[in-house]
Formats: sequence, C-alpha cells, structure tokens
Amino acid sequence: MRYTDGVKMTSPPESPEPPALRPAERVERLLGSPQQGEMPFAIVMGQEMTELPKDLYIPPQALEVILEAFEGPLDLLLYLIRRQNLDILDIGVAEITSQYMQYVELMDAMQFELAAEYLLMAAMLAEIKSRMLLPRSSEIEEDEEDPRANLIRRLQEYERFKQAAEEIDALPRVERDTWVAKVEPPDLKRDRPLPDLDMRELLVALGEVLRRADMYESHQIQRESLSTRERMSDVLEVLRSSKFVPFVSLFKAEEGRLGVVVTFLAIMELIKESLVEVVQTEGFGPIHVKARVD
Amino acid sequence: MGETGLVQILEGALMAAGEALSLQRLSQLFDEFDRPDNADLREALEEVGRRCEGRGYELVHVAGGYRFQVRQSLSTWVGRLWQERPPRYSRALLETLSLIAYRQPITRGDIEEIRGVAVSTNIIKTLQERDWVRIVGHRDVPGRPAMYATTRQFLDYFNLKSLEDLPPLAEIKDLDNLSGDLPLELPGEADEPAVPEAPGVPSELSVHAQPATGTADEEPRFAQDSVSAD
Amino acid sequence: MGETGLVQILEGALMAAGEALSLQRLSQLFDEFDRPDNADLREALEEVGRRCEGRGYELVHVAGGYRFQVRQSLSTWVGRLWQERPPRYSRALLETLSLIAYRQPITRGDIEEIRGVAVSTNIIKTLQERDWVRIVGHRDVPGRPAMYATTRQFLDYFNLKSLEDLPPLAEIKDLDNLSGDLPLELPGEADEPAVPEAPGVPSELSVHAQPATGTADEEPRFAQDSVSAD
Repeated sequence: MRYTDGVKMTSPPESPEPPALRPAERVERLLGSPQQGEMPFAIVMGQEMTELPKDLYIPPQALEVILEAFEGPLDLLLYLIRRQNLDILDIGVAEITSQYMQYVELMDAMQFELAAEYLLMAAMLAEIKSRMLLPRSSEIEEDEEDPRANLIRRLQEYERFKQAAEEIDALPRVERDTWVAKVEPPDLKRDRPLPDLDMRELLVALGEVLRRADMYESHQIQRESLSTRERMSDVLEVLRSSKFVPFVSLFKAEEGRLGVVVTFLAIMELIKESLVEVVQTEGFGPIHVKARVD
Repeated sequence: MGETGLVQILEGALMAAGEALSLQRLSQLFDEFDRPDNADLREALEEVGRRCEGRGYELVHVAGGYRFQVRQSLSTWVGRLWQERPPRYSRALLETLSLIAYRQPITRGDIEEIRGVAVSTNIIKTLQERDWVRIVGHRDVPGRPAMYATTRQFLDYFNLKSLEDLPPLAEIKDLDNLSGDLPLELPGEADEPAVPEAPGVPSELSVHAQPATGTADEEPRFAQDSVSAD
Repeated sequence: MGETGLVQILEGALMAAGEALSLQRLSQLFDEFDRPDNADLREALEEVGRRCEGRGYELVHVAGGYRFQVRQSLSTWVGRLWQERPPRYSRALLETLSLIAYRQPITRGDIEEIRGVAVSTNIIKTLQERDWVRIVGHRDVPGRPAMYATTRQFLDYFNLKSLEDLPPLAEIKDLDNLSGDLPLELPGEADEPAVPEAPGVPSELSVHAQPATGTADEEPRFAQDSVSAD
C-alpha cells in the first residue's frame, strides 16, 4: 500500500488486516459448501435427503468454533436459510427443521453443553412442522394464522438488528479509523479558583453554631455593638506596630462625637479584656496606650 | 495573520482538548466581557474547518461538539503509532449495543427476547464501562428491570451527531405472501394483517425523540458532519 | 492538495500522538518498501511546520522529537479548558469565619469554646491566605493566643462599608426561614440537625467532649477543612 504525494487517492486504503470472516464463512470453511445432489439418497423423517449431511463430519475441535459462530438459535436458523439463498418468507419448515435438528443432535452427540435456547427452538420447530402437516379444516382456516408467521417475524426482527450491528461495526470509529487531536497545551498558568461565598451561607453557619451554643447554655453571645468591636480591632491594629501610642492619637476629630465615643468604648473594652495597657506617668500628664503583647 | 484571534484560540483549544468541545464549553474559554456569541463561534468554527483543507485532519461535529480528528484515509499509517490493535467487539456485544441504540430505553429481557439468547452480564458491564450505555430508569414491572440507553460518548465514538445518524434499520417484509410448503393457500389469508404489531419505521423514529438519549444538542439541525469544505 | 501525502500523514500522526515523535517512530508508520528516508521526513516536517503559520498551534522540535504544541500566546484561553471548579468552604470554616466577624477580636480558644470542637490550623490558615482574617494582637494570658479579626478585604468581598453593615444577629435567629430560601448543601448538614434536640444527650457532657455534634470528626480531616489541597 503506497501513500501518494500530492495526488489525491480516489479510494482510501482500507484496514491493513484482512476483514474478519463472517461467522457463516467460518462455518463454510469448516464444513465445506453444501452442494446439491441429483437424487435423493435417503428419506429421513419423511424428508428426502439430496445431500450428505456434511455437518456430521465436523472434527470435534471445530465444534466449539461453530457454536461460537452463532449467536443463538435464531442466528443458526438464519444461517441455514441464507445458506440456501432462501428468502425468510419462503422457508420450508420441514427442511429447515431437519437441518436444525442435525446441528442440535450433533452438538448433543459431542456432549457440548447445549444452551437451553437451542432446545427450545427445536421444540418450537417441531411444533410448527406438526401443525403444518395436519390437514386443515376449511372452517378454521380463515382465522388461523400460518403457523410459521410468528417464527418468521422473530427471524426478521432478529435479522435487522444483526444487520444493524454489522453496520455499527462498520461506522468510522475512534481508535480504529480516526483519532481525536491531542496536542501539547502551552504552559498554563493555572490559578486555582477560590471558593465563592454567599453572605447567607455565612449567616446560616453562624446561626447553626449559635443555636448549638445556646443549647449548652454555657456560651452566650452577647449582642454588642459591632462598631465597638470593629474599633477594637482597629485600635489593636494601630497598637500593633509601635510600643506606646499617645492616647489622644487614637481619636480622630473628623469622626465627630460619635466616633470619639465609639473609640473610647473600644479602648475601655480592650482594657477590660486586658488586651491593652494604659500608662500615665504623672497626674494630668499624657496618657499612653500599648498592646499587652507585641 | 494574528495569532490570538478567535479562530486561533479555537484551533488551539480544539487541538489540545483530546475530546469534542461543545459550543458552550468553547464560549467558556472567554471572559464574560469578551465572550463571543454562538453565531460568532459557529462562523469562526466554519473558518477553522475550511483551514483543514488538504491537511491530515479535519474538523468534525459529533454529538459532544466539535473536534479535530485524523482523516480516515490516513488510518493505515496513523494506526501504526500504537502497538495494540484497536479493540474488537464481539457480535454479541454489537448486537446488544445496536438493540440498545435503536430500541432505547430497553431492558435486558427485551434484548434477550429479540436475540433469542441470554445476554451475558459481561457484555452489559463492558458497554457501561466504555460509557456507551447507561441505565436511564427502571421499568415499572415486577423485578423493576433496568432500562438501558446509549450515551453521548457512544455517539462520539462512532462519529455520530445524533441517533438519527445511525444507519436506518432494515424494513420488515410483509408476511402477506407467505408461500413455501404450506399445503393450502386461501384468498382469506391475504386480508389478514400480516404483522399486526409490526413496529415498522415510524415507531423506530420515535426513539430518536427520547430525552434520555443524550442527543439534546445545541443545534440539532446542523447539516453536515464535517465542517471542512472539501 | 492530496490528502494522503507524506505531509498529511505526518500531520495526522503528530496531531493524534499526544507526545513527541522521533524521526525513527515517524518512519515506522510506513511499510518498508515505501519508507521515506530521514531527509524526506525532515523536508516534509518543515512543510508541516510552515503550514502552521497563523494557526493556533505550531510544530516544535524537542528532545523526544517533533510535536504540535498550542501557541504560548493562547494559554490564557486554552488553560480554561482545565480550569477546576471552585471548591466549597467547609461548614467548620464558615462557622469560624462568622464567629471572627461577629466577635472580633477573638482567639482560637474562644471559637472552640463556642463551637464545641477544635478549630483546625488549616481553617485559620485558609482564612488568612484569603486575606479575610488577620491577627490583630495577642491576649495576655498563658500561651498568649493570637486574636483574630476580619480585614478590609473581607468587607470588600461582601460589599460592606463596615462591620456594622453585617446583618444583625437577631436576623439570623430565624434560621429555618433563612436556609429554606437557600439551596445550600453545607457539609455535615444532614447529620447535624437532629443532635441539638436530641433528648438523650447527657447535660453533664461538656461542650468540648460532645462527640455527637456531627462536627466533632472534622479535626482529623484537615484536608477537608482546608480549601486548598496545596
């Protein structure tokens, strides 16, 4: 197989492997093709035999292969029908039945554990055959369905999916007929996204923890003015870097009276919680504030 | 030519992705403030497809979105990159898969009835492991059997945009003119509806409308598989 | 231009390989009788490289051989293909943060006392790394524990001008209404509600020893408490 340079090939090269043998072909290879003989050489169960039942000369080791080749009784029947180039609608039940039975008996004789479905089908075939051999009374005939109809429907239904399976198998397929591009990405600056948080989630969590705390009574969250607590943090932040800070420097005139009060309350709270230290070296001298630890 | 235009960004992303990218995922490559709309994206993708002309790959549109893939005509050579041969699937598996694909949602019992044999647990397991098939519910009958359907990954793997792209099922022939070794043939027989409950094609089509099929695509009416203009 | 020429075969193989391909490996894509020699390959590869001009990717020659690579200039966009979804904060972290917000300055011990369980170091670290919480001092008690407060960034994140804008505590008392509106799935939530009302909980159990709160198991699982796994 050659690639061509610059010339478009009209027919793309097929798979390098030989196409898989269809099961029927595999069986034909094992059994040899059936050949029509001229004269019936025997009559078996009322059926003229015009050919040697070649199926009977299967080497034992081949049997497994044959059985594997069929996907069940419907598949085997389809094979028997197609082998004779018969339309499903034209099947002669008697003939198909006898051929089918040959297979089944053979499998049985080889002590191959025969799937129950094969025997069930054998029984069904025998029943159809017997019904067809019965003389039909003309009164019943009109509303009596051809005994083969159900079987034929099943065969047809199975065959379309058997065919669909072959067509699906032939569809261009990833890993066999084509491959999806997988090219090296560039260096990625992958920043891990941070979780998003909704304020309501935070509140639900707080509510939950408070409810739990309430339950045990030992921990009451006081409802304090948040502005005071915030200012406590701010004051601590100021005190963090330096040692002593003039008390007055913690107040900002532009915050007005309320701001001064809040800051004062915050410092008082900090003192109460022993978080800050306040010193005044002499009476009416400047007051200094320092965080208790640095 | 600019190297950070919309077309180049799409080319880069599709090359690197290793899987099909939907319009939605492609649009998410962009910040909100300069996110192209779907019309822009489609137009750019068409250009991306055109630019594959004469290349060893093409842009295709499958169920999962758009992807670059190796042209099938090159599979002989490209396939040699890998030591292992691509997995082969048994007929039993493929028949089971096709029943699920065409008849979904379907139970294991339904499959066994049509195939005439038991479906091995391994087959179902393999199909699920490959992400081709998933359980979409349970039928409300005794035993509550699981109902199976195919996935978007199944469509992607087989280069399909939707279940409608599956090869059409063969029609069922009428049983009206049964012949053969039936001893008698009476005129009354022809009036009988031969296949009373014959599923026929229309009921097959209804399968495609199943919401569970994973084909709900952002643009079910995209006409061609291949975007490239070759 | 033909689609099964040497250039196309190389393009297809390089695109699908997912790794760099040496000249030797490239030559093995061909049957012996029509195997190109290295000079042919190099020439064809040059053509492959030229054909990337203006595309979102380029052909690069690295130690292992040749490979296509998405252009560096596109990393902003292409990188988003693999962007992780933002993780969620644990319930323990949220409780800790809310206590710091409403009770600042507060020590870890205070938090543990209220919550009834130990606070993992990772939670505090995560909050500090996020710049939502900082140490504003140390309490002058044995061990000199750090006191935590929220930051300007915390207020900014929630669009608050000051802590006063935080919803008043009274508002969250009506928890059921609040969480009813929220599609929140908080970790551990399912286990928790039954506990506080549980009549069988012996009252003499100290809060610290309370194993039944559903959060008691959080301490050993640092990885879960913390947001980032790094």
